Amino acid sequence: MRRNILIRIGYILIIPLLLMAIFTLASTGFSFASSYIVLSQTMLPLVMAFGVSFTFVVGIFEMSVGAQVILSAVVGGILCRYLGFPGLVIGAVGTGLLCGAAMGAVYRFLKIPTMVISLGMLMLFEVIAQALTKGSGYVSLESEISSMGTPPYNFVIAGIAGVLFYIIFHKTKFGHGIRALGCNDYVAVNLGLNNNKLKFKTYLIGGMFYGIAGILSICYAGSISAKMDLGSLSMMFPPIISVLIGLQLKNIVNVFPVTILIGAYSVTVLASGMIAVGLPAPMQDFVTGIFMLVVMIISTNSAKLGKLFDRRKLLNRLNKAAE
Amino acid sequence: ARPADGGGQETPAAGSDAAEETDGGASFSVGFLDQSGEAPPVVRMREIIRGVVESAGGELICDTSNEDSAEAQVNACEKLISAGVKGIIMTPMADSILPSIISMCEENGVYLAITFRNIGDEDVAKIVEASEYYAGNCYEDEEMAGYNVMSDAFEKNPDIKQVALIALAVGDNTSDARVAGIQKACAENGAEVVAEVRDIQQASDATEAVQNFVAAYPELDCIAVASCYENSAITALPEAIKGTGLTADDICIVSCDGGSDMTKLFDYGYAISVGGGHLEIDRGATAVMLVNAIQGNPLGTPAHISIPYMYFGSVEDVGDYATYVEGEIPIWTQDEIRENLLISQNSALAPEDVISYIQNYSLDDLRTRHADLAG
Amino acid sequence: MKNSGAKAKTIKNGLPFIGLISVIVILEIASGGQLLTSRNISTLVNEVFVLMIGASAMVFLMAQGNLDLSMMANLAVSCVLAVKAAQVNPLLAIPVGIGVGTGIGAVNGVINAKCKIDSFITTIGMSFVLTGLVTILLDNQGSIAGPMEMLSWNSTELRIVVLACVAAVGYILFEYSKLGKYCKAIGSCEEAARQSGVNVDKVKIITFMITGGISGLLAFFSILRTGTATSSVATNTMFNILIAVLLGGVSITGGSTSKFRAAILGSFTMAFLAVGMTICNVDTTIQQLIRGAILIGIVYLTYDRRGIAIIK
Amino acid sequence: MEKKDVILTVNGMDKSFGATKALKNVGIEIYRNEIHGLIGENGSGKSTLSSIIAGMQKCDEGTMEYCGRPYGPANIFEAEKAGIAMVGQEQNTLEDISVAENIFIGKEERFQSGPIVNSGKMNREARTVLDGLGLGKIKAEEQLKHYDFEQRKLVEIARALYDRPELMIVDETSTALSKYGREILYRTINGLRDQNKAVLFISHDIVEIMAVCDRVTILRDGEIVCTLPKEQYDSHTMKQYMVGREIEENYYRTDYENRLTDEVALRAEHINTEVLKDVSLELHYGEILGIGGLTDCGMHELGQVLFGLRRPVAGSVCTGDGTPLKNPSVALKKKIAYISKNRDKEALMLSSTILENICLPSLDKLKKGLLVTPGAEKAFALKYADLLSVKMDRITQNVMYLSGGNKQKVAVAKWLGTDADIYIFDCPTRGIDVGVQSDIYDLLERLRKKKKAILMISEELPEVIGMSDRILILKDGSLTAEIGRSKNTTENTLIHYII
Ligand SMILES: Nc1ncnc2c1ncn2[C@@H]1O[C@H](COP(=O)(O)OP(=O)(O)OP(=O)(O)O)[C@@H](O)[C@H]1O
Ligand SMILES: Nc1ncnc2c1ncn2[C@@H]1O[C@H](COP(=O)(O)OP(=O)(O)OP(=O)(O)O)[C@@H](O)[C@H]1O
Ligand SMILES: [Mg+2]
Ligand SMILES: [Mg+2]
Repeated sequence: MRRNILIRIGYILIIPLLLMAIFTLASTGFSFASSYIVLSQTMLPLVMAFGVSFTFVVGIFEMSVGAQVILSAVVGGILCRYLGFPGLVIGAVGTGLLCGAAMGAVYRFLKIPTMVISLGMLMLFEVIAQALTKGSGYVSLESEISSMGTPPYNFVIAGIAGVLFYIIFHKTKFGHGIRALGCNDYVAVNLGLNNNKLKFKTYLIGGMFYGIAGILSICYAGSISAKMDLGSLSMMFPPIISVLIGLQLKNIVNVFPVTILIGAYSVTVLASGMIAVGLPAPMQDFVTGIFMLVVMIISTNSAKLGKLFDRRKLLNRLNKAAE
Repeated sequence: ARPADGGGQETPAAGSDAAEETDGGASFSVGFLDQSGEAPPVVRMREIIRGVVESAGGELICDTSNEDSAEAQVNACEKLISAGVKGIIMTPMADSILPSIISMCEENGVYLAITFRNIGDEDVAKIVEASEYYAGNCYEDEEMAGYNVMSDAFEKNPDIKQVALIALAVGDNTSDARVAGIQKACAENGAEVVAEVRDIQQASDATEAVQNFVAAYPELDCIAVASCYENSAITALPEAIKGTGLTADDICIVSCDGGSDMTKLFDYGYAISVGGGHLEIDRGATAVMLVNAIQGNPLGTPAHISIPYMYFGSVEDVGDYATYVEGEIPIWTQDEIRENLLISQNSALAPEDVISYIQNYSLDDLRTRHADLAG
Repeated sequence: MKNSGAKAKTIKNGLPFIGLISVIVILEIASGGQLLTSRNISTLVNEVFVLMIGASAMVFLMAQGNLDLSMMANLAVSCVLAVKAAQVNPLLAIPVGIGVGTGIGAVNGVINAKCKIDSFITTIGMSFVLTGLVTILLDNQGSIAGPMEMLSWNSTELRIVVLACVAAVGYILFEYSKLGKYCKAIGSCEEAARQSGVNVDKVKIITFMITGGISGLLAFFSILRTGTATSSVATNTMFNILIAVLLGGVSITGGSTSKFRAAILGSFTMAFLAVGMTICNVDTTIQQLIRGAILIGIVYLTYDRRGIAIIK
Repeated sequence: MEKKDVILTVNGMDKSFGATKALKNVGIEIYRNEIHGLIGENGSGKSTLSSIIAGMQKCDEGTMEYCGRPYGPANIFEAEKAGIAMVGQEQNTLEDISVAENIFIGKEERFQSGPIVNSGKMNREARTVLDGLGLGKIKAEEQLKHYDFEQRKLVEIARALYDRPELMIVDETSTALSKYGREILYRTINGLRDQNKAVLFISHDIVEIMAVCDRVTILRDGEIVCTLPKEQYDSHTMKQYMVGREIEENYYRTDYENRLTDEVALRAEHINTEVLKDVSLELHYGEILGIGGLTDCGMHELGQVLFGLRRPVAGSVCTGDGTPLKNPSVALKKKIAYISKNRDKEALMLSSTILENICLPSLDKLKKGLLVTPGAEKAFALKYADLLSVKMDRITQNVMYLSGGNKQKVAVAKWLGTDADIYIFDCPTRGIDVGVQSDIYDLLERLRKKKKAILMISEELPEVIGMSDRILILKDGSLTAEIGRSKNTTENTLIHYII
């Protein structure tokens, strides 16, 4: 039994280890020693991915991830000027919650598709962040406070988020509810679950994680810039890829925050590794796309590949029996 | 002389003089293919154009739907023409879109002025320059800027061997030209560009880039910024380098882009060359060129104005830059514009005077002109 | 009883049009009558061209519950190769553009249908690949120019004809042909469609090839208008196409409530907004605010919730 | 008889869905210590009534009294708290979560300490419930998708039973169960009755109703016709009350002739899958071939293999002319029809209209040139909906809102429309009322006479015996017997081979 678990853990570590091995061999500078830096870079997409996973699991299309993170960071940064670090936390997390509540309310009361909500609200969030940063276009922090975005503090913040995520996703009634709703919402509602309430909470909790991600994001570099014209969209890709990988790995080890971490870590290793081997930028895009597709194809079809293997065994057995 | 009425008539000579500044309502409008967002340089570039246009009694219409693609730029021009503008200021994404745009302009009697660019394609240049509605262009030698900034760095520190690059996405002319200049300087000095990161959107991306550079190339000597959408990303570099445990003695920063917040770069210490400051003047000069053309006083047939690049090498320079370029004071006051740049307002001006006034622009020029304003 | 039901139905069916019409009326008034002038026809046509043709193809995919976010990256790649072909012979641009586009669409289709990867992921992944590929194909140049003569092929009349054809063919295919009905069936319940003898994989691949081919066609028209292929990928246009279809009232889950008119109504609403707000010289930040509010507002008013137990 | 103790009274209940009046002034009394049967035609309102009692929806008009107190649950949890639980006819389980989570969905707070749900405790509790039902094979922590149709239904029964309900409603559940499952079900409801509790039992199987229920209430078009005590049971009159007209008693085939041709329609050779072991069979034109067995014997899988839905590991399926059946679209071209047992997820597009469902496989037939006109579609759909007397508001109604039996009729109608030559029907009369059942048997017979080939997979042995020219029995994936048509075949003969 114990052995079994070790094997499973080994199994889910394959992707990041493989990537690190490749890049260590292919470049001079990159080595397993770089993993600490990479891990530190992983914290931001990781916390965003926590938020994304709720909406993803429950079947909501959510594209305003980046806009919510930016808006939270902007508000947090502004409050930080008056109240210091607590202001940052209250501002960012509060804004995240407000964003989530706003989206949830739109879903609940206007009854429109989630994709529309996410794109419409994304535009509004961008405008608000823009209005709040009018003048400089960005909000910056004093460097003592922004050190909260560097190790070990960012590990602590992400760690708290991770524990929170684990409890909410795996251990609460809400977590059970959204997983049920994600399987088949029609049946779940028939069984008495309240779709509107659960989706509202999903948006709310997603927003909370985007708020935490907002803290990490503004601390990490000391400043955050507002984006317009859907410019915040691209921020959603790393967390989404992380969640996808995490979901696949979750079938092997059912601890979602850990498998998301591995997903996010793989994505970050890939990005750093490509820089380390000196790939020109267009090639970096190209490889990222290919990586994403290949990982998805292999992981989605691995069960099928396994079946093919079983099939072969069965055939052999049949052939033997025939002889 | 009074601001002219550019509307209604379609000949280039339309209402070169007279026409009252109507009660509040503008007498003509100018379209500008703007960048989206409210980043400070973007706002300053927009405002200097607005300053020129409004000094001449016009109104500015901005369009931000044009950043997406070449086709979006053509569409944006068409939209602005529909909105009734008399002139368009743009930075074309590719030379080849200019023939279609200039023919639209000709059909509707709208002037075109190009900012930040030269027309490199000779066939295109021939077609465009033959048009009476092409007012001209303002440009900088970007490759030279990249080369100069990088060479300066080598002068201060000949030991630079490994350079990491931060630039805009491949395809952006300015950034590409500066990269070419940087690479040329590196090649001449026996250094190598070992890694690159492009299309940085947030300060956090820059921090991440630095960490990755350092992790991959422990021997790295220099981070060269050809261009970046976000000044805040450039100013995040020193902190990021410190965060990796290295100091200015290990890695220097070279940037062709910059602003007053670059003091952080200088505080960081060590061989740094920052160039910048041309953004406002280039946009402003293009607006001057266009407005004069609309009012029947073209600066050339067409005009080509080369804008001097502004280099600053010390904290003082940066401080002055903050005061005179980025501060409250515009690079040209309304009075200066009327007095020295708009022929319709000061008939004593000759086109050459206007151009030389523009090209006289430098930090020293600003210090002398605006010392009293800075007070 | 029956009568009032029928009336309610007509009102519900009319609502999407009311959205578009009110946008036009408000902008016409706000611009002091400048919106609907003859000069603007060509502006509108050009603004709506990419949106509507793209949306017309996208609506087939969305009826299946799929989407293609790689259309504009596909366009960029097709455009580069079409320009390279045009340098040999301008006429080659059409087959090469459409061919490349369709080929890329087929790759999307195979990954989605055969490898069972969600279309959102498939096409995001592909758009990364293609974005890299454009620059690689351009050999790190920002752009390459096509033959100048192609610019003279461009005309508003041609575009109007093409628009009309795409709308007509799209409408007929979507509402009256097997393809359209199969797409809706797949969106409604994929397994049931398969068990009714629909070759689901084939239909999906064909639809992706259509959106791909349409990207190629748009690439050709982009060359006519700009004379060039650039490395920029029109990500915003991509999302505007998506927004147009959503604005028209198609839900991303697809199914039998999907209507082709969504593509037309949505893209015209978007185009009128874009042109109208520029004419009215609305501040660009406010423009985005208005767009967001209109998207939510119009969908709220016009979304057909009949037969949808739970909105996704 | 002694005075009965009333547990639930329903008075003057009305319920409409748009123009449809599903219930009209319904009144019913259910006693403790009884199993109360509820029968009626498809769409007569049985499920509507029972789902209102179970708190799944609200009535428009009317009152309920439960244990002597007014009762009106706002949702399913309130009903359950009060002691009323229901096993619905549709599949109401979630595949991607564990068995335990399915059993305790919405009731996680019972295992909560603070905000945290103790899943270990939940699994242990689920284990106890499952063991109580004799479902040792089902693991509490395993995802439900690893279990088959019947086992999922049994999990639903476990869920309903967990709270030891005072009144349990069982809506058309037995058709989803094999003999084994039914025995568990009967044991359960008999147990409840013996504990002085009550059961409301809905089924279309009159024989079953007569055997199981102590009293039976008959619904017709949303109105109560009468309630009969056990002494007055008579299948003929009960059917008449349901349908409102005289119907033939004997609706199976009456002839004992053999198949009409020897021409092979479909040939399967040495089929092996995870379940099936070396199954070979030939289906001929002009015959009804019945397949019988337990639900997990592989017979449903066999249907899928024959339609090209599932690729066998070894072996081949081809039509009489030798075309291999690779996938369902080839099958459709070869004029083969197939109805899955899993009606809601596979046989029908629930969120599409009746029209779209019926026309989908026949589009090739309907199109003129390249296009399909709406007029032609409508006429076609109406024709086949009428043929099976689907009870609906209009042809463009969503299938989702039809009653269970009427959904099944739509699934049959859609394939009749294709004019297929070969029909593979997996449990074709599932949930269909007696009146329409006899129509369907009639139809099968007519198809047979037209020399079509029919393969009927069914758990209802009387149906298999009554209709088939030949019967194949599957057991644990292998064919164990082939039985020709004869007067002497009885259920017991078959059961002998099945178990
Ligand atoms: N949600 C709904 N919306 C519209 N009509 C409905 C809805 N639910 C039930 N109906 C209609 O109400 C009537 C009664 O349906 P109900 O499901 O109660 O019948 P039933 O007796 O259970 O039939 P069956 O034996 O086929 O299950 C049917 O005509 C059905 O179409
Ligand atoms: N609120 C609702 N929303 C959507 N659909 C509903 C709703 N209520 C009931 N239905 C549908 O209406 C139908 C009611 O009939 P139901 O399924 O209960 O029939 P049944 O009697 O259980 O089936 P059978 O006839 O096979 O015994 C169901 O199929 C259900 O899907
Ligand atoms: Mg029912
Ligand atoms: Mg029923």
